[in-house]
Amino acid sequence: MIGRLSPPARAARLALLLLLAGIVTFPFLFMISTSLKPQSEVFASGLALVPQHWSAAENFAKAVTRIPMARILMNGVIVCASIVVFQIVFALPAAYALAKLRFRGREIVLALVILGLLVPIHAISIPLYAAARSLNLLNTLSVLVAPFTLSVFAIFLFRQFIKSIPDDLILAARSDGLSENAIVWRIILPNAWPAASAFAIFSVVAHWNDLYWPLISISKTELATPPLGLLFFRAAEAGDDYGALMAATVVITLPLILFFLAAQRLFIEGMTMTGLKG
Amino acid sequence: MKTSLKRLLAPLALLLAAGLSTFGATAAEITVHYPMPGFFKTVMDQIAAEYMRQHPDVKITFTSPSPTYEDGLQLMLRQAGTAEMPDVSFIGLNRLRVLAERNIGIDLTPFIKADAKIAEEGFSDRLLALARFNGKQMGLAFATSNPIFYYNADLVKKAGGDPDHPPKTWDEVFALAAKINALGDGVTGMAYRWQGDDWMFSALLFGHGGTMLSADEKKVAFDGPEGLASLKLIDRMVKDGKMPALTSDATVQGFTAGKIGMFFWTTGALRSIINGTGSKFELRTAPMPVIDAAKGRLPTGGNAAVMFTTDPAKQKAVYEFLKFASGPFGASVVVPGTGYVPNNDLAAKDDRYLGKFYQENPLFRAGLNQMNLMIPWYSFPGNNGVKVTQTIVDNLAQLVEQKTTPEETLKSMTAEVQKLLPR
Amino acid sequence: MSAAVELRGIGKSFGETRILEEIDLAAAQGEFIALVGPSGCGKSTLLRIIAGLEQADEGAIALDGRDVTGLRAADRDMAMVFQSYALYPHLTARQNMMLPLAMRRLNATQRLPLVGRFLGSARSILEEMARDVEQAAATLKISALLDRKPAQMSGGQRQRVALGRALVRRPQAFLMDEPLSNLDASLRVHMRAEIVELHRRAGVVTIYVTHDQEEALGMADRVAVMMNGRILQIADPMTIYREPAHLDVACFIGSPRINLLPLTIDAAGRGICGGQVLVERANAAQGERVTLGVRPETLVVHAEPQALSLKVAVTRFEFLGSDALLHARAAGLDAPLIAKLTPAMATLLQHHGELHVSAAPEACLLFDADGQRIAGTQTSALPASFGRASHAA
Amino acid sequence: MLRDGPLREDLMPEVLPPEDLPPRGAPRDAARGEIDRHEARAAWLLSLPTLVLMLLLLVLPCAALVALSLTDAELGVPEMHFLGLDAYLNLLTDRDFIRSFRNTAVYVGLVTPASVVLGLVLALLIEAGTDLRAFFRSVFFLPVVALTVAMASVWQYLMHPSFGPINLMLKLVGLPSVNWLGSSDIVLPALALIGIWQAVGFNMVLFLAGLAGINRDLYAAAEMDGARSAWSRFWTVTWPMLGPTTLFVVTITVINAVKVFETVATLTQGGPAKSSDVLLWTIYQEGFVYLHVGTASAMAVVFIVVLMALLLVQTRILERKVHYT
Repeated sequence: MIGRLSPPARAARLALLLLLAGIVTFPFLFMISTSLKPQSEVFASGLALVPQHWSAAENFAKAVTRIPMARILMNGVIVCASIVVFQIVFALPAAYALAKLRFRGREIVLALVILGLLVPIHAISIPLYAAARSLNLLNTLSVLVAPFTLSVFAIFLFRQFIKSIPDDLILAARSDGLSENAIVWRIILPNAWPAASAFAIFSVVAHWNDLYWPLISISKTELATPPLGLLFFRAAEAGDDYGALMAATVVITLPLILFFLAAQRLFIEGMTMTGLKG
Repeated sequence: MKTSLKRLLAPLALLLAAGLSTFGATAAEITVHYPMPGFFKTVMDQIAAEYMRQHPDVKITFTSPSPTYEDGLQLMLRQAGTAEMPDVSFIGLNRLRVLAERNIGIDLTPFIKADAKIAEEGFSDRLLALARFNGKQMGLAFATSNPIFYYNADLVKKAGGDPDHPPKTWDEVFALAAKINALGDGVTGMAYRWQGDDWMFSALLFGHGGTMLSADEKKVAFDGPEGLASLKLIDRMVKDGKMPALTSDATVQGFTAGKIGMFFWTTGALRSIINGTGSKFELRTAPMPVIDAAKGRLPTGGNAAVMFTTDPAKQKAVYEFLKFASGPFGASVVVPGTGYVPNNDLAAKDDRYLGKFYQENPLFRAGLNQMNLMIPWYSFPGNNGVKVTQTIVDNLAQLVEQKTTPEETLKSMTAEVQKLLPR
Repeated sequence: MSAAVELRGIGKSFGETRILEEIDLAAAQGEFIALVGPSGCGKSTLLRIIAGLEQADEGAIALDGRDVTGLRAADRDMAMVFQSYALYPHLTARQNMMLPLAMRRLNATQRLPLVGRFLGSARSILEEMARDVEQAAATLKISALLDRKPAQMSGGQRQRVALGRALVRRPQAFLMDEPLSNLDASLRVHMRAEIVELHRRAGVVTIYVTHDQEEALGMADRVAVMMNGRILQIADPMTIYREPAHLDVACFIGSPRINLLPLTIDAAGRGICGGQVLVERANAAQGERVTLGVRPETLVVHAEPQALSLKVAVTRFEFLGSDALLHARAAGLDAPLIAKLTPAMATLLQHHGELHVSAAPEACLLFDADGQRIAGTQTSALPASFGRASHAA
Repeated sequence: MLRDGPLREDLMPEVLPPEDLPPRGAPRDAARGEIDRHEARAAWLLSLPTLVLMLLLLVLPCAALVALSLTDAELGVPEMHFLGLDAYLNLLTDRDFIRSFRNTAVYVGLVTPASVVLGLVLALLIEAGTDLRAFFRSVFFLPVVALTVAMASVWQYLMHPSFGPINLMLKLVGLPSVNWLGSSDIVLPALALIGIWQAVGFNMVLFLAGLAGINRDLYAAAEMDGARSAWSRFWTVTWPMLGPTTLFVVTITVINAVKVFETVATLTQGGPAKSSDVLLWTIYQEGFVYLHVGTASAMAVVFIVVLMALLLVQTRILERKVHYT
């Protein structure tokens, strides 16, 4: 009943999906097309996707020179990578303790975790900003990382995943003389890899995208993350050089899309695996 | 355990080390912040380069520019007292008052008093007064502007108008707008840049001879006939001129794309509009249509260079830089680079500076010719200045969208602004 | 009277892979047929084709003489019990059992939530449905479970509800796809009896797929042994066991597995293994490769060499309670030979390092190179070596 | 994560049901006590870094937020006054805050149903056949990984009233052009359109994971039970089986939609005339632009409380309907 469609149904499905895919990719098409056009054509060319005069080189040159683009992309990579690593390093042991160990107060910790899920970082940005300000941390890369080192979402996800790991495995590890700490890193981590990679993708997408916190805590272009950098770029171009703006957009969007396409299999696998085992 | 953790942490440590190395400040380094990079980035880069060429011991670094004067002011307020505070910022002329009231920024009076050459470098008292509040010299006026009338000569011609004799009154503007609107093809007759801040509203208000607040600054004063007439004019722009309710960006883009016939905005935008227009159509400028020939005035846009550094060693160098940026060299870069008007009549007429430039670039003359009408951009007292501005813009938006009548707009605008004034 | 379920020439491929080949099967009214075979032999696919969940590429299916080949499952009036039970987890046992009735007895308007039940026409039908469900539940002794959801039930209870859902509809045929494989061993044996009893009472043809030969032999009227997409043999359980038509059937059915000895045939038609003549008359031509199959319980063990016996070395003794197995290895043979003996006999023999085995001619199953049974080697209806095997020592 | 997964199961539901602990065979005795103590100590040690972080990054900031919310604190102004609950009463009469609240609700109300339904439709369409599955999955997921701020710039261009491709297309088919971001009536739906575009792919993947977890036998059973049409199989099996996934998807979508900020900051700055002011933008403006830290804190507290209440009500009501255990 599934997977075998009559030829008209099959064609209808394909047609519908292709149409929807066209709509969804429409902005990307125009982004790329516009990034190749000279300024005069952007406003005049209407729906033509192929430029009459190619200005790709000019636009992209502007995109990488008007703001320190390489530096900004690097900032994004450093920040996202640090955040993911910290989140996993902190979350995994706690998640293990919550999933497999018995201790008084566990319910309270768990309640805190769930509460934490409900408090978006945006809401507590004021005290965090005040703290960062008084610690002289504003305009550092650390301030971009520090508030996100704790991910209750990660704890939650990992706990769920670890619960599905058989107790026998842990008992076996204990009888082999591993400490609880060693169990976390030698037994749980390798087994939680699918969950960890799915989480990593979530985390990277979220923090690569985040504008709110960088907007507040960073005012130096050299320390900007990609979204903030793009905002600076827009301001610098007064918003009327769409060709260059789209070129900058392409440059800033591309890494994450490539990252996703490369990790896509891992991601989908991780999603379904964690799901099926949960 | 140890090994696995180490393996995890090693790359992290590297990443962090790379990230944490912030930029150490040297004594000869001046950090500079400025707003509206769309107008000023090129100019600022030029000034900094020239200054560093002349002063090889000084290094000028820019922090990220703010998109508007308001953003710039709030950033300074936010950073006041922190290590993030730049040494210099360029603050909107209507925002200097907040700094003066809050005691943020260095009073330049002592420096000017000690500076014997200040007058001969072109800083007349009239000029200094633009950035003076309650006896405090908050900065040196860097760029000044007034609102002008941009028009698309091609569209005007097509609509049967005479590009050499642009409208001189608002009635003529609306008549021409109607003709341009009739061209169809998505073409709009006119646009007035009411978005963003209260500047263009004050252009109409001042044009009618009105003022924002009462003389004691306790009460809204735009609630009289001048204010109502200004709002009615905006209402007619929509009704008679068929002005669409566009965002600020969309308006500028629409004009440079050749889709809008007439456009009213600061002369400071001239260079970026010239660049945006390219060769798509023939761009022309003219003075703002006259409202009240006797009492009518225009607001002075622009900004002043303000010193923030509290380090006495640095202050000297910063003062020099302020003078350099606001002085003749600055003007010779800013005027052609943006469209702002020069700070004194001399620079405009003297061939050494800009005399020749103005002869060769008639587009830049519209602003120049209105300089006699310029009065200060009104600066609201108290802490809510930015909010007042936003409130005025929001009310105008309602009017432009024809959700309220001019009378209703005036009423709510008055009430809301009154609430935000210090009691 | 026409067959209740009849399959003719069913074939099926998934892509390049041939799943079913030339399947013919006719089940009489009230008959219980087990489809048995190793996993991947196509038995489940065949069942799904019968159900109408899959379409065959070739062949035809008839129900009570009515051709249903092109009909959808919903239109075939059969009920199926799934290995996973496939109970709707969001519905209680009662609702699970009610659903097929509602789908068939109520029209679309009457099925509408809330509204439907207030339609006058629906009320009497609903009452009747409720009665039917109660009755089926009583039969299966699950009346107490009716308001529980599947997650609140044990595996055995779910199994019963799944049976109930099939039963309540009084279908023309029951199809069961390994319904017992998720139960633990003791429950499985118990449920076998219950299903047979239910089948007997309902009197409806049942097609039962299993990979468990014991289940197939113990429950079915007839067993169809499937391998590689073909039915190798279909017959009553005893015939399947005693007279397997094919080497594969012989191997698949019976535990411990049948002993296999490769024979070479000499000019006199005798079957020879390891230099010993084991079969006097093999009904095969000289040089042909023949396999001799001897069930462990028919393998005769001797302390001294006998005519037609093979020398073996004892490797292991396995005590099973009622029986005991003796594992032995013959020179030149890869697989060990297994003899099933009484424990007493096995104990007696286990310390002989060396023994000799033989099989009565009537216990010898001979298969040709293609695996087909060579006829005429077994004649008696009774196990040939019954009661004699152990005396030779 | 999704399917039978962690989140859908417990994201909010069990605000802590009795926990299933590792099975323990041995009876309790003196030796056990020692082992338990050891285990508890290990557990606390393992959780310690997280607990410290929680204190620093969650508990203390929340406490500080509540404390600030009761004052009229202003950034850079040393003196502040205690307002107590007046701070909250002021919010109740603050028209701008109420408008921003309403705008957020409208935005969430537009984005959530549309992106959930579209996500489900896409997942079903993709699952219905075999052609180009992986391709479509990636294509529809692209907006999720594309940088929001970057794509906002693209949308600004697409939605440009005079030369934006969307209006040009509308013109092609004879429809009037729309002033997407400049009209106070259209701006929220326009932002919602972008929000939907971004959320659909994510919801689709969640639904795909959910669909993959449905026991195929259930479809067979439904067919045997007489569910003839795809429509009735959907209502008999797919929809109820996707219940937990749907709850999770709705929750995630609501949480993300409530937090809309990037598109507003990039495209409209709350305008025109505050008609696209949303909560986070208002909090940002009040706290970091107008520097009214006290007021902004009170807004943030209200934001958190409303979000919690929303999710609690949602899960309390829906939870019972979608969990079958």
